[in-house]
Amino acid sequence: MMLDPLTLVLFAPLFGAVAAFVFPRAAAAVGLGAVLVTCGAVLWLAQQVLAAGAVTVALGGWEPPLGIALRADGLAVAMLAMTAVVGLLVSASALDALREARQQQYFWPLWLLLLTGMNGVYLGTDVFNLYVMIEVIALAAVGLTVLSGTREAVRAGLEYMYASILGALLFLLGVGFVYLQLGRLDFEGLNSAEPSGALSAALALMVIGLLLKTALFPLHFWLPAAHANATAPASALLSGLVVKAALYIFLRLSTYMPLPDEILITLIGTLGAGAVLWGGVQALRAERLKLLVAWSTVVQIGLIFIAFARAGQIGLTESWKAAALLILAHGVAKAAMFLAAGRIKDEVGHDVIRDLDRSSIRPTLAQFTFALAAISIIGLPPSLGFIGKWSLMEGAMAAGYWHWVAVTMIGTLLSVAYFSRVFAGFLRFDRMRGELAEHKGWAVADIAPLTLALAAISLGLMATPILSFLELGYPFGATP
Amino acid sequence: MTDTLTEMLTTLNGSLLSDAPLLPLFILLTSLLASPVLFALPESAARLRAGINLTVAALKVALVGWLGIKVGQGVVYDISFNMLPGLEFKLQADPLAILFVSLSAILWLVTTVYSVGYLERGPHRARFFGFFSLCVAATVGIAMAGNLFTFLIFYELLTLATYPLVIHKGSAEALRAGRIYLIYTLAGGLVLLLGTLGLWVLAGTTDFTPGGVLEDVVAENRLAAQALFVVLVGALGVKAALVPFHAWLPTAMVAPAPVSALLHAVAVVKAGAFGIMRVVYEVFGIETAQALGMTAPLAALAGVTIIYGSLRAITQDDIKKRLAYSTVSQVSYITLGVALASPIAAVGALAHLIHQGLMKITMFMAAGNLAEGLGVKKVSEMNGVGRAMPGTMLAFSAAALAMIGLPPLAGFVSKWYLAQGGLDAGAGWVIALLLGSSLLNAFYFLPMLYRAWFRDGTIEAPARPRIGWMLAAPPVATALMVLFVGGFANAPFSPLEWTRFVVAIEYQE
Amino acid sequence: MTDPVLVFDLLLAAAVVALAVASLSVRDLFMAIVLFITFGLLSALAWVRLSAPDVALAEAAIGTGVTGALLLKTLHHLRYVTGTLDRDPPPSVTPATPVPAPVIWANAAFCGLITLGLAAAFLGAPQAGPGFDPLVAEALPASGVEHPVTAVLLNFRAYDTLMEGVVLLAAVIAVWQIERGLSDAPAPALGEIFDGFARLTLPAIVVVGTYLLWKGAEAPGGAFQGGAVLAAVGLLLLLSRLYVPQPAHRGVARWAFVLGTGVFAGVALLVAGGGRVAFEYPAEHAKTLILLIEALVTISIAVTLAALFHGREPVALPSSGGKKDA
Amino acid sequence: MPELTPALIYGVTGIAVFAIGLVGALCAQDRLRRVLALKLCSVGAGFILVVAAWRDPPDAPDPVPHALVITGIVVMVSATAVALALIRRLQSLEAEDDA
Repeated sequence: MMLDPLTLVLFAPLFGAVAAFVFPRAAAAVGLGAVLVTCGAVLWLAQQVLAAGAVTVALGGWEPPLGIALRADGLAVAMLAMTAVVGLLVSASALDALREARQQQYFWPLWLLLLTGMNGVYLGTDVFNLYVMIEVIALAAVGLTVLSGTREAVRAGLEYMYASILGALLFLLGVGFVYLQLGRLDFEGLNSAEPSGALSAALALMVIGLLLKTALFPLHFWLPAAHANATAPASALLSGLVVKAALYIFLRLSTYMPLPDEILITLIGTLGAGAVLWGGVQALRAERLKLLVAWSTVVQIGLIFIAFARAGQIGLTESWKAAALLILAHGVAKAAMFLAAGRIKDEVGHDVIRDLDRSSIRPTLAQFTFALAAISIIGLPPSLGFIGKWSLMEGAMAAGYWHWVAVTMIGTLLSVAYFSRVFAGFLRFDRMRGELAEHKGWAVADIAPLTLALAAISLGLMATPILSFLELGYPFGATP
Repeated sequence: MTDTLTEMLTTLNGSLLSDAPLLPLFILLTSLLASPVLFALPESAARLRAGINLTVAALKVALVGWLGIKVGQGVVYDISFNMLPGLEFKLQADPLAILFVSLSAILWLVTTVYSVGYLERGPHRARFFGFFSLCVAATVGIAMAGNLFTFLIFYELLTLATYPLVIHKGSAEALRAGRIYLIYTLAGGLVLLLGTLGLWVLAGTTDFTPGGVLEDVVAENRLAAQALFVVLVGALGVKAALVPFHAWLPTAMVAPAPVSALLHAVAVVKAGAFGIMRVVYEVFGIETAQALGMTAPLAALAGVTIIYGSLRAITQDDIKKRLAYSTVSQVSYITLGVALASPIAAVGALAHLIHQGLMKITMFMAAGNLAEGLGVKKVSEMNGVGRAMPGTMLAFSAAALAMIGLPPLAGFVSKWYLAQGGLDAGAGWVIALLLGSSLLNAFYFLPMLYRAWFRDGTIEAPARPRIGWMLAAPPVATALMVLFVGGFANAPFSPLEWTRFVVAIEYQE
Repeated sequence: MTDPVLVFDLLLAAAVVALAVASLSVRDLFMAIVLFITFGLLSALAWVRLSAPDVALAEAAIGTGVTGALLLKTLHHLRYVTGTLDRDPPPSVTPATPVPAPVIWANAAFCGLITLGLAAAFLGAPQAGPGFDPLVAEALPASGVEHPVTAVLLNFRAYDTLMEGVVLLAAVIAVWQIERGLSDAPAPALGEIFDGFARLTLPAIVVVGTYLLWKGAEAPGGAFQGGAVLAAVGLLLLLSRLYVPQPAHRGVARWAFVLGTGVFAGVALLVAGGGRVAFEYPAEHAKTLILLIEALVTISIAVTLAALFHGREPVALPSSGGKKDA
Repeated sequence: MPELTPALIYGVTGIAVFAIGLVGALCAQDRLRRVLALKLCSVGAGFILVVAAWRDPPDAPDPVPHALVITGIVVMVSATAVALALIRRLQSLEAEDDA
């Protein structure tokens, strides 16, 4: 048997999921091991990509269009790495956060299947295969959403399921049209196709499906409840990682099937702006901490689409980088934030924002982590979120798109406003019931979110290497 | 073989010790690295915390002194790496940076001593000193930022690090003040981000260069350059408390006394004023700024702020509020000196950056002592406090008289140069302004001194004020510095001398 | 228009559309499901007409058969939980919350937009455009099987098929996870007569399923259809209470669920090496391996579909069913 | 007016079925009926793919779309099963809360 890292990245979590399901008592150990192996495989793959550029494997030895190929370039590996690292830390915190044996027993196989699906998406080069992958993701994600078993979670999970199925079906129909038009399904084929109206319609269908899955305003309706009611590790995975899969497919597709015209790009940007404003207002009104964080995901998705739409003067070849930076930044920071919110809820006993300051228990370290994550999400220097926002605004300004700059700034102010509601709850002490419990920092469970939050901030200092890594294998360059 | 090794070792040794190219970074890291350690210390480890604080603060003063000597000898420090393609994170130690970094290092040491005494048994000390340390790191970063981008990074860090300090008491009032503070400064920071981006897009660089980087842009697009000036100075004006962006400063008075002292003397308002200096001198260049027609309005705005702040100060009964409005007024002297576009006024502005810091920190620490020792928080309660706390009140009086501009105290020196500069720039109104302002200063400071020394106490003074040496000594020390920098203004390595050195560079004489 | 086959096409199409509308608009949910099943069977018929017998078989067995059974079971459960099992006519089981008018308009606009796009795309696409057929025909001899659909499913695009198994696995894990500690609604049971019928038919169905699987290598049929037919066995067993899942069977069930996927993935990995990549079966063993995988996948599909029908994980419930779980 | 062929007839049928399902999925209020509607959408999409494989004369259709539809059917039954399980669970929880 000869392994290559591409296959290993896919199969390690898959075998892990199978083993974790068959041996429920050892689920946690198996799961953690599988995630570790996946991390190693991603590292190995990154090394190969660094050395030789994009890596491709035609599975079964059948070259596309007949067979399916896996391809890893800089962008794909960056997404894989983000997923693996965030996944590893979320896994570590799940060991503590999920106290019921039953939750542990189901969390691991579902999460590993989710990881399989996401890795498959990042490596996929075939639109039908991507459809199957997003379904793997969808089912596992719904399973994770309802892990807590509360009525609200199940209700939110059902809405999520409807949206997910519908999004996938729209995507499938788009795939059907692509086949009808081109007779092939691989990216290469899409890339060499003559642009036509029918192809644009097919692309539009797929894009709508993806927007539904990634929850771009106004198709975001299912997201806040689903992300707010899941258990903390699940929320972290859903918000930090899962929505990124559809976003990534969107980024890829729009390279291979360029969006037909400026109007559509503007439309997408406008929806992004809508998300930033509407999500911001809803976050200001949210009564519960996790709900606020979930709305902030809606805002951030909008921001990523603005980054995508602002295009700059050189179009997508430039703007995807800002979008990719924001995707990575949000993945890391939001996972940290949800884990921290979960810790706060655990310690305080509730997550009603206006009553946070009544608690005499102050989980200092979790609060600190939350604040650090907020720095990246607001986009304050030197975090990766800041670098992403800077790239966005720089491009927009250079291209003279002042309205996008304005929307971004308003969004930033809104985010300061809604996060400062939370900070006030952390730092106010005169409404406390009873004596302040002595400094309860340094719980082991805080280490994972803290690491993530610190990573979100310090990755900003590494933006230049990250950017040059993203460009390996010309993911969006002149020679795809 | 051995020779090569020896040679290598010598080079290494030489580069590390004698030149120490990373010295600015070490200075930054002293407080930056101390911060997580301080956060992590348990609440009860008070002695260890105090030890670390004082050691690091003293170490920083020593390092800054070394750096100052080196820069005086003409050594150039420049540390940079790419954050984004072409966009650098850059630390440099030019004479202007040395000026500000020395101020912050020395006053941090003093304030640290004071804070240790002040917070002896207060809650959340780990948090306090962690952020305190971070705040000083941010100030050092602001001082040594080699371009506007780096400046922006530390400027935002400063906001984030001071917010928890402002709301340290955790009361509803503190949180309200904190929210106002956060909204003002983060909005200002956002506008600064916009300005930095604009500069980057227009000029392709954000470097601080004496003489400015915008000559070409001004030739091409005058309007854009003017807009950029308004955006940048407006953004910095928020922290510098220029009218009409000053409202956050008086509300932020709920902060504990050492925080107020730091905010007013070194950290926040000074960061704004220092930023205006960098932008006018080294982004636009004083000649370009003048050619754009932007300096005169800025001078006028500074003038308005000076008078407005003083007028408001008179009506305040709360001591700290009165001092806060006084800061609004006094910090604008710096802006005024910059905006007058005369090298002599610039000397005054730079000197005032230091002098105002020394004077104001003395007064805030003294005010803190009054509140701690006697429970006196209002001007109307100050009757007879001079006899109850003579050391503190002597320090306070010296600083107040210096503020008014009594020769040969510190305030007089800066005002003198500002007035000279006004004449030099052909702006005679500055003389009137300074006179008027000094009169107003007298109007709100002298009654305090009168009450303290010449009125009988309405409160029963305790036999021994309940403050330890850690509270009593710092204001006295800074008051002595006020006396020194005024009295020995022309001594080598006095702030004034260094200021002349800086101005020579900025005006490219 | 004179072509009688075209007339048949038009009639069939009209019937399919009419049934689709009817199944969504009829008030009674039971009727809706019955109409849906009819709709599914007619669609399958249409696909036979379009020379897609494999697809038709899969749609009839899985898309209509298993899905219909799932829907009916769920309806039964809902009526049981809400206590409306015996009421006639049965009321709507979910409380209808009024939807605000703007949302309805937005939805309508969304539907309209998409339908327009669909129509435009379809009419703009070439009729009988290019396709894979030449490629498949060329590669078929090397695939190890004779039937092109099977070759595509288990060789050329085996990766997709593996992931399809993963989807099924994810589904059964999710379902077990979701339906814990449910108040134990009695499964809809068949009458005694039907019981006997089941006993008689079961062996026959097993034979048919196995045959389909075997035929899959050269003629329509294959793992999925075979699996679906075998799953029907499972459904009947469950319905007739000939088999009642026990907590002790869970371990075996888990193994059965993962069997197909696990072996499929394992083989895919193990064949790699010596210049071959994953999924690249050695030519001389291709048929054996494919048949092995197909057989195991069939078993897994059958067990998984039956488990999906059964729903909740067979755990020991507290004796007083309907207790709130912790 | 394009020529009337089986491909056209069933293609339009597929689109119609998908559209009907879409309306149902978005506008139906009953949970079960929404699942039904989504299933209709999937059949509609299946029609399009089967039509894409259709060749005239009908002796050698393209096998790849057929394989895709079969995969799609299995995926859909999995999703349906999960959705229905959620519906059952939710109904039980609501019934418990009411009780």
